[in-house]
Amino acid sequence: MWTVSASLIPAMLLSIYVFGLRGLLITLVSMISCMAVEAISQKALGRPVSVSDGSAALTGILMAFVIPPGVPYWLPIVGAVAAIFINKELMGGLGFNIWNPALVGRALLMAAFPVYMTAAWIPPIDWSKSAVDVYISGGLDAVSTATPLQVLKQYGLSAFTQQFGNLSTVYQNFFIGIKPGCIGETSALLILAGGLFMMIRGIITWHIPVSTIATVAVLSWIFGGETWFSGQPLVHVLSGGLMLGAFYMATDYVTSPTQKAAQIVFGIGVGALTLLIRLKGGYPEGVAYSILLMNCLTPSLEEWFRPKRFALPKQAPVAATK
Amino acid sequence: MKEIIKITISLTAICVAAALILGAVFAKTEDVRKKNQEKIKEETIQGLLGFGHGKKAPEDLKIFPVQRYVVSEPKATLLGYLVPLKDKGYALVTVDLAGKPLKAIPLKADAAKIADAGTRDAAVKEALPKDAKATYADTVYVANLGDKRLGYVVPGVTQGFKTFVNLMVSLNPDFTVTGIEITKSEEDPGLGDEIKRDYFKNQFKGKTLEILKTLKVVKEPLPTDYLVALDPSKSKATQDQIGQISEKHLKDDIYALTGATISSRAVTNGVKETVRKFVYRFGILADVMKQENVQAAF
Amino acid sequence: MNRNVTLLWNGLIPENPIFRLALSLCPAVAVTTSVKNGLYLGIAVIFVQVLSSCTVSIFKSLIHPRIRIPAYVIVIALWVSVIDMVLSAYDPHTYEKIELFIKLIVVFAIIISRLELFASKEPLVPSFFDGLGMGIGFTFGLCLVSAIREFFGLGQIFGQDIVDLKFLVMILPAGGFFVIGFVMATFNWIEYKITGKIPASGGGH
Amino acid sequence: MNICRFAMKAAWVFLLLLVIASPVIAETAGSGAFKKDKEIEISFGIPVDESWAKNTNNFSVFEKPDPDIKVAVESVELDSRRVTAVLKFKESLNLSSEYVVEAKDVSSEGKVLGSREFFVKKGQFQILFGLLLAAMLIENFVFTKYLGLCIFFGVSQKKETAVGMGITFTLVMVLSAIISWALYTYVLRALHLDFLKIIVFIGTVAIFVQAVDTILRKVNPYLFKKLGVYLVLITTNCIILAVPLLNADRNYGAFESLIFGLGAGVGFAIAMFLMASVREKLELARVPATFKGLPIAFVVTGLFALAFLGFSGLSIF
Repeated sequence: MWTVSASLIPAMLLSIYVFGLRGLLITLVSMISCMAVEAISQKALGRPVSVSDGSAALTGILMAFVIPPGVPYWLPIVGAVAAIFINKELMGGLGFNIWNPALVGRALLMAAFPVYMTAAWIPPIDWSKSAVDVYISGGLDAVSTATPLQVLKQYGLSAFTQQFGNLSTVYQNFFIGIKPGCIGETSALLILAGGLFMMIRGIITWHIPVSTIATVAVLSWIFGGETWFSGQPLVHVLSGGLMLGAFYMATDYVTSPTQKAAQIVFGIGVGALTLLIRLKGGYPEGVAYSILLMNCLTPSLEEWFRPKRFALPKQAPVAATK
Repeated sequence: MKEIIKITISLTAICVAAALILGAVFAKTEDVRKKNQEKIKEETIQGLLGFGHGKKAPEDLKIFPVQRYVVSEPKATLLGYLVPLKDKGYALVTVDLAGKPLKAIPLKADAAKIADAGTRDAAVKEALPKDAKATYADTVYVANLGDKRLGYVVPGVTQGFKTFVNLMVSLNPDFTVTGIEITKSEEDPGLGDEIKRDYFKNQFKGKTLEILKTLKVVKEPLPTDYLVALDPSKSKATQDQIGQISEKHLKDDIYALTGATISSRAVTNGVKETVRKFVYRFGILADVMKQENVQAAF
Repeated sequence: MNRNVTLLWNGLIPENPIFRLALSLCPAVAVTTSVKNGLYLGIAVIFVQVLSSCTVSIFKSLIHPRIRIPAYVIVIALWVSVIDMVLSAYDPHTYEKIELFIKLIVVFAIIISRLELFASKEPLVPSFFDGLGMGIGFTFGLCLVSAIREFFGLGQIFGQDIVDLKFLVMILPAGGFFVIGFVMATFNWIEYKITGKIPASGGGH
Repeated sequence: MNICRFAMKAAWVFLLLLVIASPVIAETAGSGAFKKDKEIEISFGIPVDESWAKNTNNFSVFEKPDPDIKVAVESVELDSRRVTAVLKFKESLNLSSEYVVEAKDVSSEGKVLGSREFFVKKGQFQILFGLLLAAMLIENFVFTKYLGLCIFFGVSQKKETAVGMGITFTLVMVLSAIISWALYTYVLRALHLDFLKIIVFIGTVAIFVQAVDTILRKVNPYLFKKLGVYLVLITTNCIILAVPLLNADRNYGAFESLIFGLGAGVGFAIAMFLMASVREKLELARVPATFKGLPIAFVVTGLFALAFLGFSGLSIF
């Protein structure tokens, strides 16, 4: 787990460059509160304390990465209780949770404090101007802004290019990560790098991320435009939390299927639901909810794709440990 | 066999007894229900006109409903306004779509008949030629204080975030908005649902026809001093101070609710549309009544 | 007299319809977004329960055992319709918010189960107290859940602002499920502390 | 397994009926369609003159209840065959209301053919599909309307029973929704007996369930053995009464009632299935003792509700 956390460090560094120290502080609060909640609840439930395995820390980091940088500092603590205590420890601890803890935290915060979670976006720091002030104040007094997906959803593609520049600039900026958004989901490049690192180390396989991203790309090309087959797939692939979700959250081995075929179905499901919510749903971004919804299906997918030859009587899912 | 008959009889008896009791209760409660519904509507209207919340409506406050019907005759479509007359009667004033007056048809009906939707529709149908079909559209309310015009209350509807938002706008005789009320909505709690809050609704207070024409929704944060004036119950500012602050922000656009721009825009558009339609129609109606010499009660 | 008090107490805590018998859970989540709604529905249920219990208890000798269930359903539906009409006439404001659930009292399992288990065998007075106890227990459950949800979710109690922090998820469905789960667990825990064993929580409907 | 196949067949028949019926339901003559929120498409059936069509003054467009207030047409575009015209508007239209387009003195090959009216509203198929999706996912009866919880918690321990219950329930639901609709429309409303609603609906459901029980017992004992257990439970499920009540409340027509019932039933079945698959996994987990059983089931349902929030505000058309 600590290896996974380590692969997120480059994205964290870029986030400090883009949003100031605030992003780092919120990530730290989130990480520490997740570890604390885990330790306290394990003590209270009379289980061995397993904070040092790093899973709670990873949950904390990922949860901070999918919330806006402008939220109050206490917010992640509430999310941590939902993510770790309700979603994980009550269900029997690591290995038994059905839903991805970081995303449960996010979904709960979204439902509980919608104003913070939909409006606390801050624009990237303009380093050519008052960089130092903003850096120190952590972007606190920066005005809130709209995320690319919010602009795209509410005002359409022309307003989108007006605000973020023509498409080639957009692709460049979004790929590197200079855009308003959640703390850690800004840079497609660094997340891709982290994902590749995990694949090389054998922590994740390509099935889920590739099928998720490919589905979003193809479907956004077909349905994303004014007419059919005229969408801008790259806008959808590079915006929002798709990269982070596909590489780090959909691949969580407790809450996603283990069979390869099931993983591809899972990925396609995540991609399709994401685009459904983005284009037709009530929220501008749908990655978190689509992963949570597919998590509901994981136990069934696991069963449907269980190889027939080795069909065994129902048995306990082996808690994955690393 | 005997048992079956016995069972059937007793079940029938139970059903009949239940139906009788229900019928009796229905007869008792139905009138009260209708009356209470009327009362709620009246309270909303009075509240919009500035009465209620401890301020009792004066004796000489009179509220006249004016119903609008869309009349489709075989050859043309027209509008019919059901206007209460000075001498206690009612008249159906018909206007063509371009706003030209057609005629005023006296109606055989009394206040009780007009108040109930079913009997009112029948009365309107009776007054019209046989081949015409009249569909009820909406009701606006004209309020007088004694003989002086106090204002108007106009219902409107707009598409909110998920479902329709029903609202009511009150106007003074110069068609300046004096208040709005959300009568029915299903927006998300904590986000769009905040349209029901005073600090949002009161932003519309004092917007004149001129300002309304170009009114927009802006995503800037609400100025803190303005908030004091918008939600007077939460601050200790005096009436004068509130007046000054409101004056200062009179020409401001509507500040969107945080995280609920769509709902804010929906209400703003709804208010604009409602007022625009009402002013247009009421102008025509007033002209027509003058030309046709209809002595309206208001 | 003593037995009647026991019957009342029985409905309130040891056989609380919501937390112990786990009957009629739907309204427990649905209407408990504010104490006012919870209280209203609770009172409506008290009325229906008491009136149906009394009706069945009085006429039990006339009801043929083979049409027992349909007869009970008609009795309940009768009183529900009456309450429905009365509430819609005299308090339309509150009625609007819980309209569906007032009508759905017909299928609340708690009511018919009390008729079947108690009122059909006992005389009028104990039936009255049993119905009253169950109704009060139900109301208590609704009020407890709704107080928690209203306080944390809206920062209000009975519509009065108390604190300015709104934890909105509490008034959403998800929050309702969480609160009931936790309250039930608390009841289990208290019972464990008193009796030393964990009760098997009720299931069924 | 037989049940599943049976249900699949029933589902296909339903879908087929829907597809066949949809063009019939949708008005075809003299109707137009919304293209986007600022465009209306109308079809004349014959080629019209371009010079006539390009003149925006020839079209007057209004919302049905407001015939005196016209919506300004910005421009008109004809397709290459000059048969269909697309009217473009400056302001977005209200897609949930009905618009009327009046084309004055339609001119074809120089001949004036007189005026024509087009009625534009959301297609019936779209409305029905939206309703189905809403009842199934967006406003899932279990996760957002909190109905049917007793059965939901009681029967969702095993996946097989959950699926059986779900299928039986959906079938009964659809049929009783239709019957209740007919009773409400043709008997209760016609005779002004609205206040007997509750008693009549519960009676209908009870009689209907009893009838299915009896018929199934005679006709298909195998299926009865599989489904009979659930039939008794269904009568006490609140959804089965809530659907007719909501249908009556919202003045749904026959098709709408049917689709609403279908959506409610399928939504309930989905919820049961998901819950059962999770509960099977949970049985092996070390859940704290005080939370075992119903409390943890409630918490899990809460988490489902949280995930299903993702569907909120979804509108396909």
